[in-house]
Amino acid sequence: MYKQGLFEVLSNDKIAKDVFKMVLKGDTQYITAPGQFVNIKLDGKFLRRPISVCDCEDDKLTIIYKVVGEGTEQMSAVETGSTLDILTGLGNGYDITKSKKPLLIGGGVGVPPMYLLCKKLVENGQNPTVILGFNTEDEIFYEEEFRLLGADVRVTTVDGSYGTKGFVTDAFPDEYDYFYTCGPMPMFRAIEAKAVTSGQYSFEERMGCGFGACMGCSCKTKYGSKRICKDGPVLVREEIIW
Amino acid sequence: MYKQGLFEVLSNDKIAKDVFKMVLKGDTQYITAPGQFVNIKLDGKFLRRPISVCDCEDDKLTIIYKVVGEGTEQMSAVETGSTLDILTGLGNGYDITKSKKPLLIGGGVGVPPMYLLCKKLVENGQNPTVILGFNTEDEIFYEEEFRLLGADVRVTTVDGSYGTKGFVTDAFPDEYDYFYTCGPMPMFRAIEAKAVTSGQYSFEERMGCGFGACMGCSCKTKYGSKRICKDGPVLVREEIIW
Amino acid sequence: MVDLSVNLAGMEMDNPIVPASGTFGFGKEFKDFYDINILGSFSFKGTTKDARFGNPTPRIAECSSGMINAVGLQNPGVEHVVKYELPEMKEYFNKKVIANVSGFSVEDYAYTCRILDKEEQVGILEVNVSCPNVHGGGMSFGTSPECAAEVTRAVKAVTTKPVFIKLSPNVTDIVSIAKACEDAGADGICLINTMLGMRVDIKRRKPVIANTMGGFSGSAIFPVAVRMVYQVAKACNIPVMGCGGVSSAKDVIEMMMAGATAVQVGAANLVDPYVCKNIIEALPIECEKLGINKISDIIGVID
Amino acid sequence: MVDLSVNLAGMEMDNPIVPASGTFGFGKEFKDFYDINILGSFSFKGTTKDARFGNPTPRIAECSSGMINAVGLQNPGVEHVVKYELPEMKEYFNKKVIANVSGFSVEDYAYTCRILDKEEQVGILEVNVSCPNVHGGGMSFGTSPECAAEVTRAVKAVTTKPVFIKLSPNVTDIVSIAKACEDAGADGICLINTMLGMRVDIKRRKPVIANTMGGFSGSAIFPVAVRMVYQVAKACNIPVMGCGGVSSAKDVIEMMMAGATAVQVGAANLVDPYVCKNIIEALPIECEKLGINKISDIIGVID
Ligand SMILES: Cc1cc2nc3c(=O)[nH]c(=O)nc-3n(C[C@H](O)[C@H](O)[C@H](O)COP(=O)(O)OP(=O)(O)OC[C@H]3O[C@@H](n4cnc5c(N)ncnc54)[C@H](O)[C@@H]3O)c2cc1C
Ligand SMILES: Cc1cc2nc3c(=O)[nH]c(=O)nc-3n(C[C@H](O)[C@H](O)[C@H](O)COP(=O)(O)OP(=O)(O)OC[C@H]3O[C@@H](n4cnc5c(N)ncnc54)[C@H](O)[C@@H]3O)c2cc1C
Ligand SMILES: Cc1cc2nc3c(=O)[nH]c(=O)nc-3n(C[C@H](O)[C@H](O)[C@H](O)COP(=O)(O)O)c2cc1C
Ligand SMILES: Cc1cc2nc3c(=O)[nH]c(=O)nc-3n(C[C@H](O)[C@H](O)[C@H](O)COP(=O)(O)O)c2cc1C
Ligand code: FES
Ligand code: FES
Repeated sequence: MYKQGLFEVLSNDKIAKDVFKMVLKGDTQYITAPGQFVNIKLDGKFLRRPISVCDCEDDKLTIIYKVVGEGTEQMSAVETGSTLDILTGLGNGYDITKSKKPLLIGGGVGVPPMYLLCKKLVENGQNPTVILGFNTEDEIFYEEEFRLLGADVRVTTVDGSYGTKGFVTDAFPDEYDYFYTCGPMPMFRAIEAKAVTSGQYSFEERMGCGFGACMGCSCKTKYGSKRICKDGPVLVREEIIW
Repeated sequence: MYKQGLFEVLSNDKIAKDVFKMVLKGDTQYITAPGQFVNIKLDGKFLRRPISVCDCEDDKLTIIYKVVGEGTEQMSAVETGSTLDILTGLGNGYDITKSKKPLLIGGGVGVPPMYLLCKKLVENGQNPTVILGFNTEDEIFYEEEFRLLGADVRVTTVDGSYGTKGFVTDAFPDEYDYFYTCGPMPMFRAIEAKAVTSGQYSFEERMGCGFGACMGCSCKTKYGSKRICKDGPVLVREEIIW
Repeated sequence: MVDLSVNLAGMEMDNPIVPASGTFGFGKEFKDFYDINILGSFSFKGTTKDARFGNPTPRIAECSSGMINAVGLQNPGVEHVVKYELPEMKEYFNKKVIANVSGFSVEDYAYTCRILDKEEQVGILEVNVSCPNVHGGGMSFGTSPECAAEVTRAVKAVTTKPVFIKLSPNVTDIVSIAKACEDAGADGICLINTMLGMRVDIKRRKPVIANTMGGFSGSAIFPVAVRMVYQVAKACNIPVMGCGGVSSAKDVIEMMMAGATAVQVGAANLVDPYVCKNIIEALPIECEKLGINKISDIIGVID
Repeated sequence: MVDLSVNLAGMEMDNPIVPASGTFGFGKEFKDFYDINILGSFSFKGTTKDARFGNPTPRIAECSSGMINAVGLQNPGVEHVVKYELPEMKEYFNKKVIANVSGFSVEDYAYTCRILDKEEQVGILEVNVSCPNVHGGGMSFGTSPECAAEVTRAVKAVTTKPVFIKLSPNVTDIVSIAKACEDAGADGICLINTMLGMRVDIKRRKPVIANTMGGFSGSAIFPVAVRMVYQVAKACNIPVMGCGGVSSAKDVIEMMMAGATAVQVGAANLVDPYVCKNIIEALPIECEKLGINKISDIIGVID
């Protein structure tokens, strides 16, 4: 189930280069799984902007977004105390019943959905290993937050300015029985080449509605056409056509 | 000369049925004559909204507007402390050099420009008589303000709920040597039928630019075509084609 | 109480509000937001003879006051619609529905309409002639009076249900096309479909839409829609279903005054899923302010 | 330093920014806001053989992200323009100007262009074929390839200056019309003019515009303009001046990538008189962000 609601902005702070964290207060009851997303209405923009749920606890919703265009630029200027019109409860989210020793891989702004996922897995005693991949040191965020959840956290940077030099695949642990990932396409391709278990990928697509009505976000899978917004954004490794 | 500028809203209060008074702070140096107007940009509206200067003193600009549609509705919700993008110094304004005993006639939201005009005439010792015409009592505003300027003020209401019952023409003084007016067309027609002197009328027209560039507001006069926004809004009685 | 009911080519509707094809799916996604039985009716996703995946993604681009889509008529095909979608729909929508039909040849249209003609739930067949005519050099059926009339005749021959032809606005002379449809037996005209538009991603130096161009809709196109509704309603003697950029009760009233008997709401559903509900709730209030007791009184009141 | 210069059919311009005809008068009103010599050029108010008062008021209506105008080509006539406006303009604008010419018969166009051909200040003749052809049943010249070509030939015969034909977007097939103009000798194409639109005043139950319909422009029409610029630039071998809904440096870059050599800014001037100045100042910054050193490199880079 999804729902439109008004959320109050509690904070909106820069946490890394071009990356902002926004904490909102409102009715979060429709957010039921990590990996779901919300769709945000911005003044003067026609379409809403889809952003993953980073954390959700009681009536507080946390999102992390990167400024890449006009909409996210505008979001970064939203003031504390103002109100945003948000659709919540969108997308299927990750299925967390699949593993005992999961590997979580977040790249860039693919990191945020890993946080709530990690939290849930830790709560379930599933002992996640987390790899956070960035290009360079000043892009890094949330390393400490993941550690505080009690996860085994590894950070990679492409230029080696922090953590392991290289791609997320250069920090793969020896043991994992399943993986969850969100991030850019090149990272997905590298994971696809290296990963030895089943897993779940979270995809992005330009969206019209975000709740399954317009067929704007369709993709072909081995089991037929799926809507990224409603049947996804999370697809299991076995169904994906690369 | 005209100028775009940012104005801070100092107050925005309801002063009569559907009528609001807004006081703004900003660079008013381009406002040089009573009867000029400003053109206000509103979020989400393409065209600006033209509103007469009601008062202008130092860096303070006062406007009075009636809520009649979406734009003015939005204006009525503008909060103190916020900023508006305004073009100032628009229109020719009234020529106040023409008379010793002028009659000022304002009808409804045609009243506001009469205020600065009255002030200037009083300052010049020109002893104006002011007639303010409304439909009914709850629409009346600014009677007291005109009195405080020291003018002879008469109020008419169509339904007789306050002041003289009838139209502005029912309150004409015996003596006046010139008139200035702003208000609705039916009032202009009544004045045209009754007035015995020369005078100046201020007209309204739907505007594109408000500063003379688009020819959106042209009207025919005895001396050729004129732009209400630039060659007007004030036209002298002798040139008007009714 | 304001009477919102209208009669659209024989179909009695509680109110004139109809979500537009392609923006409401088969209604399923919206029933989670509100009870869609409050609608006048709705037009379901453009249905073709065979199932279609549609165009590659990205299919969506943002514009000032609007959006571009290049979904490319993704749909499960008419057999699937009749076998699965319509029976399922019965459980959450108890009114007559409008069946939006697309095709790439005259035979396609006739084939699909013949099947849908048997469905009791379908109140009106809405024939979208904005699709490219594969036998006609790829220009859409809706760009020539002759082609549009040919489709109209072919469809009328296979159904007894009212047939509305849904026209494309990307034409020089909308009136001649509407009249050709009327002369060919159409029971009504629906307009407008999307305008052909394009956006460029200046960072990637590529069109935003994978298919380069797409259908532009949303409030931005409202003035063009009102103009065409007005022109067609004045020129034809069959009812017009207005569509294009409607997002408020005032827009509905404006389009009806211009000549529309019913009014479709498209892209606005995607950004505000409650928009049709809000419009239906606001309509009586706006009508009262304007002294309208019976909404059907205002249809085409403009000279 | 980003090189903003472009060469438009032989006219060297410091930058591609050109205020569009009808939104900039003869430049007089804007020189009080900023020094208009910073512009690439500007297109002055549509000029006709005889003086015209234009249409009755109201001539203006507001739309989402745009406006409708029905000014009706009010202008003092070409003799007056040559005798008073151009000499006066020399005092505040020292670059070549674009002369926008309208007419109601082929002879009108030729008459006006012949006079303007002699004016040294005029760099380009921009021939607006969106006007109704009084000898052709009132349809505009721009709606048929034949009529547009006829106007092009008549104008080319009376001038040695580059001739741009300014096309109307209210057509089924813009490419065929642009190509007909190219074949008839046009040196360039300018597009788009306004779209035909309409608004209704629901309180008065009348069209907002006294003339019922009018020309719809502003950011709302940008996607249609980009699409047409792209189509025409791909199909023709003469330069395209893009126009329609441009209001930012990014819009300019988008339109140039779609195929425009220069870019006109219309309605945006009316609401933000500084818009062209702001665009010219922002262009180098936006170009730098996108790795563009020479703006002419991006003309038509989209496949
Ligand atoms: C399910 C999902 C979850 C996402 N989660 C996050 C997140 O947690 N943090 C984050 O920073 N970003 C996230 N994104 C990407 C984010 O939606 C885009 O970066 C954002 O919409 C860009 O908006 P803009 O106005 O700044 O960019 P513009 O390029 O100006 O946007 C223009 C249009 O394109 C769309 N668009 C642009 N880029 C993307 C994209 N990558 N994916 C989808 N639509 C796009 C916009 O929504 C808008 O409709 C997510 C996307 C999806 C689909
Ligand atoms: C020179 C001048 C001075 C004015 N001074 C005042 C004043 O001091 N106080 C006041 O209350 N009103 C004044 N008006 C009228 C005021 O501009 C309109 O009431 C206002 O623009 C309506 O905007 P809206 O969005 O609420 O209405 P809408 O009807 O939603 O507006 C739609 C469009 O029509 C235009 N429009 C609507 N009504 C008028 C009108 N009467 N005149 C011109 N344009 C109109 C709007 O500007 C807008 O572009 C003046 C008008 C002019 C031309
Ligand atoms: C995502 C999307 C899909 C559409 N699919 C169809 C379709 O299948 N058949 C059709 O006739 N029109 C289709 N349309 C056009 C709409 O029904 C409508 O005519 C158009 O969008 C204009 O209305 P609007 O401005 O309210 O959106 C689609 C529009 C959108 C936005
Ligand atoms: C008020 C107004 C007057 C116009 N007059 C003319 C004209 O005289 N000649 C012409 O070719 N185009 C005229 N146009 C069209 C513009 O030049 C331009 O082609 C159109 O408005 C689209 O651009 P825009 O969206 O940037 O406004 C006029 C437009 C407006 C808004
Ligand atoms: S975005 Fe509309 S169906 Fe996915
Ligand atoms: S409103 Fe543009 S000239 Fe008067």
